[in-house]
Amino acid sequence: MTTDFDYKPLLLVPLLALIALPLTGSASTWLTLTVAGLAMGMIVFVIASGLTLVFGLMDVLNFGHGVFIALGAFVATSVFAAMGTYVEADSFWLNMLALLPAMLVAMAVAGALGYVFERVIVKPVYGQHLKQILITMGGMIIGEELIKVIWGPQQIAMPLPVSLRGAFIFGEAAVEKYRVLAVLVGLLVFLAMVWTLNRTKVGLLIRAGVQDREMVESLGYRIVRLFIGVFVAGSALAGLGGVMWGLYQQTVIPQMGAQVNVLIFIVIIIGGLGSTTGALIGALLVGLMANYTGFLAPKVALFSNIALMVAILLWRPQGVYPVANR
Amino acid sequence: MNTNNLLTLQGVHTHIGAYHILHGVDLHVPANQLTMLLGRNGAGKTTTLRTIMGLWHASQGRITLAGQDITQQHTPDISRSGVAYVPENMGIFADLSVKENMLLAARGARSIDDIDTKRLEWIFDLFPAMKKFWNHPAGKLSGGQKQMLAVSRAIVEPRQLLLIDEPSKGLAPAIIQNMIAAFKALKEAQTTILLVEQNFNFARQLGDSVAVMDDGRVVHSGRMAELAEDEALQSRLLGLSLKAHQ
Amino acid sequence: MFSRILSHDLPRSRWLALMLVGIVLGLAFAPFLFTGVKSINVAAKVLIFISLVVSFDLLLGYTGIVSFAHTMFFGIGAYGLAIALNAMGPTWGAIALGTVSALAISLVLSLVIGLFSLRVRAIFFAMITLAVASAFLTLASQLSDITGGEDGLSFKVPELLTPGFALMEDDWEGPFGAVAFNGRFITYYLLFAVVTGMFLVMLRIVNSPFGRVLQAIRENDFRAEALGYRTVVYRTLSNVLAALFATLAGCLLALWLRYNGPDTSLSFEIMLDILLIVVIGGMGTLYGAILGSTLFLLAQSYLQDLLRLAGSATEGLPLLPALLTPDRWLLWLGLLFVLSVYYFPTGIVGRLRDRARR
Amino acid sequence: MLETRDLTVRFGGHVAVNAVSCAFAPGTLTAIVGPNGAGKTTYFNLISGQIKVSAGRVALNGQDLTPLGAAARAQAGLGRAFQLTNLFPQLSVRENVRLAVQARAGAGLNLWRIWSDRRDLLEKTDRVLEAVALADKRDALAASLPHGDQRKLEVGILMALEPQVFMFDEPTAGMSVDEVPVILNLIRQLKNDKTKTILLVEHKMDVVRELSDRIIVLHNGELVADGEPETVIASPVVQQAYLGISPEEKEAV
Amino acid sequence: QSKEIRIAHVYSKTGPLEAYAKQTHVGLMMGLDYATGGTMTVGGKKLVVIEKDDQGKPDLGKSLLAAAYGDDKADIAVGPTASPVALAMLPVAEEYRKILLVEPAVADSITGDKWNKYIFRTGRNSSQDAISNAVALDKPENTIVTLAQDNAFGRDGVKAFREAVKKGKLVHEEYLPAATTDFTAGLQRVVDKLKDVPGRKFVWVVWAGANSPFSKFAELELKKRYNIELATGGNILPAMTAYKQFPGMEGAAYYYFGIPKNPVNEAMVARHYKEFKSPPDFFTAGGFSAAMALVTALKKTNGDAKASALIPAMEGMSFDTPKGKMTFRKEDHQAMQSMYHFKIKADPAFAWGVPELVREIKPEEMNVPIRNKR
Ligand SMILES: Nc1ncnc2c1ncn2[C@@H]1O[C@H](COP(=O)(O)OP(=O)(O)OP(=O)(O)O)[C@@H](O)[C@H]1O
Ligand SMILES: Nc1ncnc2c1ncn2[C@@H]1O[C@H](COP(=O)(O)OP(=O)(O)OP(=O)(O)O)[C@@H](O)[C@H]1O
Ligand SMILES: [Mg+2]
Ligand SMILES: [Mg+2]
Repeated sequence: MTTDFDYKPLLLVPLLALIALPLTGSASTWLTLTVAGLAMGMIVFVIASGLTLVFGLMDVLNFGHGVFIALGAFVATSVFAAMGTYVEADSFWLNMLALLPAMLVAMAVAGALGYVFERVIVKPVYGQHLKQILITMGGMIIGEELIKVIWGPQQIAMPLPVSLRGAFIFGEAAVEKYRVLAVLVGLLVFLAMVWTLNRTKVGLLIRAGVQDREMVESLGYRIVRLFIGVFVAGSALAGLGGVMWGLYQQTVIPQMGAQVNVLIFIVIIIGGLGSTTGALIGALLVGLMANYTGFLAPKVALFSNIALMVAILLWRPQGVYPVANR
Repeated sequence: MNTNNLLTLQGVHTHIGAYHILHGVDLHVPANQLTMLLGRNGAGKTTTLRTIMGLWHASQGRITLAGQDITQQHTPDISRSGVAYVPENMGIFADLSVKENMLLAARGARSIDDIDTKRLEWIFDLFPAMKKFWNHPAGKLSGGQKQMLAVSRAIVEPRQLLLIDEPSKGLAPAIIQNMIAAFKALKEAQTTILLVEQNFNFARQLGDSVAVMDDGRVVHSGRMAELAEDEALQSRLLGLSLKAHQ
Repeated sequence: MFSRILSHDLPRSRWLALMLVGIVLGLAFAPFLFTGVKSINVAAKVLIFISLVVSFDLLLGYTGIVSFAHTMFFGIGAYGLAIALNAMGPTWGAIALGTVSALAISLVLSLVIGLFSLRVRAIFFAMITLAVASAFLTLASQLSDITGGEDGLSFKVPELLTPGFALMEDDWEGPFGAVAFNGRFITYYLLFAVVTGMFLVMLRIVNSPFGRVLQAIRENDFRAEALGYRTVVYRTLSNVLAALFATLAGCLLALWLRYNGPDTSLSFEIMLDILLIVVIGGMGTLYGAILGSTLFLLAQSYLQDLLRLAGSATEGLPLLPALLTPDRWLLWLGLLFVLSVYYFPTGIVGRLRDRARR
Repeated sequence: MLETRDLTVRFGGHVAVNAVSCAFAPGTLTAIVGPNGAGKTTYFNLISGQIKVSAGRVALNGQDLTPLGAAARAQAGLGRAFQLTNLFPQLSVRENVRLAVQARAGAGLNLWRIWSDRRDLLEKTDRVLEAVALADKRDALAASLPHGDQRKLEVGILMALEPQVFMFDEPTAGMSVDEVPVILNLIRQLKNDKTKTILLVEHKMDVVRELSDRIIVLHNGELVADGEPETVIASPVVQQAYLGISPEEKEAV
Repeated sequence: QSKEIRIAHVYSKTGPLEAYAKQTHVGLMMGLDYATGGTMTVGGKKLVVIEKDDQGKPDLGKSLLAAAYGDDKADIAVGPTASPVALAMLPVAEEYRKILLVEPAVADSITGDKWNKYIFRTGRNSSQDAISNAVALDKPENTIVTLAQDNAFGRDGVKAFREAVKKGKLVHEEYLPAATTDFTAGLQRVVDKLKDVPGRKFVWVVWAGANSPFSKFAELELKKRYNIELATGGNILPAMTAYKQFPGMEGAAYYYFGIPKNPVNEAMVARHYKEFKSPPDFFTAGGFSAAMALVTALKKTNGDAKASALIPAMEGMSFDTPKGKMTFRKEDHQAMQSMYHFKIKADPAFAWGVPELVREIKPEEMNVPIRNKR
């Protein structure tokens, strides 16, 4: 019953781009929109990746995911503030000297909070979706308020490092420099996740653990540590996503996590609630769709994500790559 | 009684929530032998196995494995000291394939190639269905095939103690014979087995020693051969005439 | 007789019964007991939430369906009344028309949602309803010509229900303060009567053979199907009933507030409040709705006042005042979410009943 | 009269049930035997509508049931007990059975009566609980029953449904020896009612021999033998493929 | 006769607008203190401020205002932060027959078709914002495209702007959802409208919220590529960080602490620096102005806080504010006030782009329509 890799969903992305080509009218406009959409998709993928991991493997509906995103972004603003000279320096490498630590610190802090979150908030409710929703929302509210206590309620500016400002211009089309970086980071995250999940036993173990925790323990695996590990990884990815998102918006606000919640849930539903490749496809589609409809009919853009999700679910009721029966 | 016990339970009490289920179980499992644990529905056999495995914790009493106290240990650690468990409901990972189920059971293996091929062949011989459905999702197996998978998982790597809860239920007679052969072979290979069974025929063919439970206590223990001889004792401990329905 | 009114589904715990009697009496005499504007608003809100939460409990607690679209129906009710009163002026006809058309829209919508999506996996249903609800919210704020957009609609109600209408010339000096027998007083008792009726009807439904099948479906739909119950039919019916009740609750809200807007009846926040109330109270026990709504709304309405006291008491200490300011009340509400899931896994009702059983 | 004609189901490339045609008359108990994975449970699933057929049809009293779902077939008179226990775990034992009684009475869509007012249904529930020896555990949650009692409850639910066709899938597996006769007696009593059709999947040959009027054998999804119990048991397919006794051994026995 | 005048400040102390709301409150308290010379008394009566948190929810604002008037016996109310809340509150003032001084909610309809005679507003309305910007941009050689949030705030602003632009060419109105995160598509549409047009080209932006199009405007290098310039109104300081990327950008602002030159503003800036080590911001000025209006009015009535006394006193009343003199217009009770045409300078000493005054636009120069049907 082994099936070949199902390539059809992969074709959706080029298909959507091709459909949009005649509609946008000019090739340069199309190129600008498409590249921007794909890059946006990559950023969305990074912020959603942690959630797919946590939901796909551990079956935890973490409505509090957003708080890790916000936390990552806020931590990064503090790191940037401390390294202001590097951010404002007109050298790519000096900029990276600020950006990399910002990312790492954000991931570390988000990961650490993830540890606490798992132990205190998620642990008592494994296997109970409804309670997960409530308790993680509670965690999210608390987290958001604590961010306000620490950083204040107002928005904080998070300007791009100098060398990432502006765009590469190809004739009439423009590709923002930052988006190129986003694509690279997104690809890196994607490859790392696919490798870990497919080439190691970790993925299997956690899937088994979700179905029958006792049995996995009876086979001699310390499932508790594994679950913590995955949750921490998921939170750290959210922290990274927060940095990416914050830099993209160039301002951060405490509510930024809550604002992307619906978006990332749509992405992982399209993906099949837990498939990494599915989430990537979902994110790219969402990114492209937002730009195309935004250009062709801005009113419709409001509903484009939801329409996209409904269309996908009509085609595949369990998302593009269904993960297990749950 | 055999002096060399691999596993002993002394006065074990277990509570599930507010219910007091085990009322002081004393049980000795001699090394390298097969011990049958018998008893009516609800006697507490499954609870005993789960308590040994650390899935429920004894509220009182002591459990020792090879001289070590494991009463308060966590399940993974108990398993790592060489105990395999086949639960009553089989504990199959329905979403994973048969192969993946087996891979997880082989704790030392990083991929399926790391599993001893001889042992795998032996399992395929015992349970041909495992080979046939190797890449099948385990949830789609028939009832009996799931049972076979559950037992296969427990024996994919050598262990010092097997705890097996009603392995014969739902199996066709031919497969039951294979399983009996398998347990005999395992015993040869110095494996100690504690087996819960309702099928007395099966029990008689395999058991070296026996313990009978009732109402959360062990009410009889001794050699299997003695119990098999003594029909009066059988009917007192286990209920009505056994012959008619086996 | 009394037991029949409650459909033989009694509180089954002395403490629970006492608390319920206390709350019901409190609500029944609220206009006499609590004469402030704020407290009567809280009492009315408790009533409205009881009816709303009860309808959600049918869905969640009894049928095991997680839907995030419940506020959508609540909003339809509120908008139905608001739009009708806004367009037709403050007449009873407008109230009737608004309510009836809101019910009709909810009926169709819930039927469609039910039939289309109750076949998919539970978690997908939850997510689809989440998306549908957010789309509806967007729609409501976009159609500003009809709905007033983000500003919402302020409207007038029939003379009899306005504060200006007086039954008696002078206020009555009660033992707890002056009571004005005006239109608000009448509106409050109108709410009380309707909500009591809705509660009793719902109690009847969940204790009917139908209600029992819903529980069976929640437990094991596959098995229920094998017994001959068509789960799609039952689920859809439950979805429709819940939607209709929520719509009515929405109408009551609009009638009381004389205002409606997207944030007031459609926001995700309200959805979460409902979920939390159901869980605090106890899923699958309608009495939980009464306890949960009362406790939650009291907490929500008075938490800031409480924090103001706590904040001034801890003045001078490090950090604590920063956490205890009324501005950070949401922090404590979040904590309430977490703690209630921790300490009331079966809700307050479940807890009390367990104790009674010992 | 229950009939299956050319009943077939494929899972991917695997044919689990292959063109099985068979008729089951009222008043008879037919045992279905075969090795593990032969397709017995799948055959039941096809009849009771848990899975969709790939080809062929199922008919009861001449009425074609193939297009109907599981619920409709249950209403038409097909009752089913499951091999892997399948209950309402968080409801009481009594409520488990009462739901079946209520389904039988067709009262499910009544929104207005109070359930406990239906004394008739409650009394019937209690009678069923007596019959399967669970009366003293009626208030326990189904999930807290030991395995054997869960099997009894499974049978009780089927009894309460009072279908025309009873399908038992290994009813006694995991039941302790002193309980088995209770269930067997129940089945014997059913046999006395000549309007009922009974199908029984069972691996315990003595039970099969004692109860059945007819045995059919499934092997790799195909119907390979059908007839009187003694003849079928003696046939080489059963001896070899099922009981695992090679011809030489048979001599010895 | 009570010895107190109770003022209820109903504002979004918590919720998304928390940061704005707090500025208003600081301004209000500072203003009351300043206006009463530190005594907090007018006509021998003590001013008592009661705070109410509407959380940005209209229904809550409505009940809180009722509770303030009813339970807390407030004589006058100030607030709220958000327009929807204000609109829900208007009927309550009428029911209780008490003054509601709106600050800083901007919607035109507050002093327009939803207005009643108990409503006054010190805050600027959308029209004033738009018209002042129009005055700054309205030149014959300018081609303008508007880019606004697709909601009442954005559409109100563009409508007033459209009516005010007389000489320049307004070629397109672009509305984007308020929740837009990726502005590439919207800006691309704007570019398509403007790229082949001669002369100076402006995109006038009406946007509130953290997800603003400003940074995208810079990333896409529209100025360099197509010579398209950005124009917009003032904002709070953290939001003006994004302005730093647009030195030379012009627009018209409601307030920036460095612009107005008058004693009231100097006092406020000094006090704010003293107390918070930072300059007062956009909404602080509003709160301060509201306080000034209240105290001036109460002085006129000699402490009589009843609406019947206050309304005649306030109609047509002029009062000093950090923005100079304001006057409540008789017809719709909107405070007429100066706005400031500015040009952005990137000064390394400040984290934000510094708006430098080009010209003060006096109230008389702006023809702000009266929209209530009185
Ligand atoms: N989760 C539970 N909650 C409450 N009581 C339980 C639970 N599980 C088991 N019990 C009770 O514990 C007692 C012993 O059950 P156990 O499953 O150990 O019996 P058993 O000997 O394995 O029976 P069987 O042969 O039927 O499998 C029974 O009375 C049962 O009702
Ligand atoms: N849904 C399914 N998808 C794929 N294969 C299936 C599915 N259901 C059953 N099978 C396969 O069909 C075959 C028949 O299974 P079935 O459960 O009918 O066997 P059975 O005769 O009841 O065996 P047992 O005596 O072990 O219960 C098995 O090989 C099983 O793996
Ligand atoms: Mg057992
Ligand atoms: Mg079977």
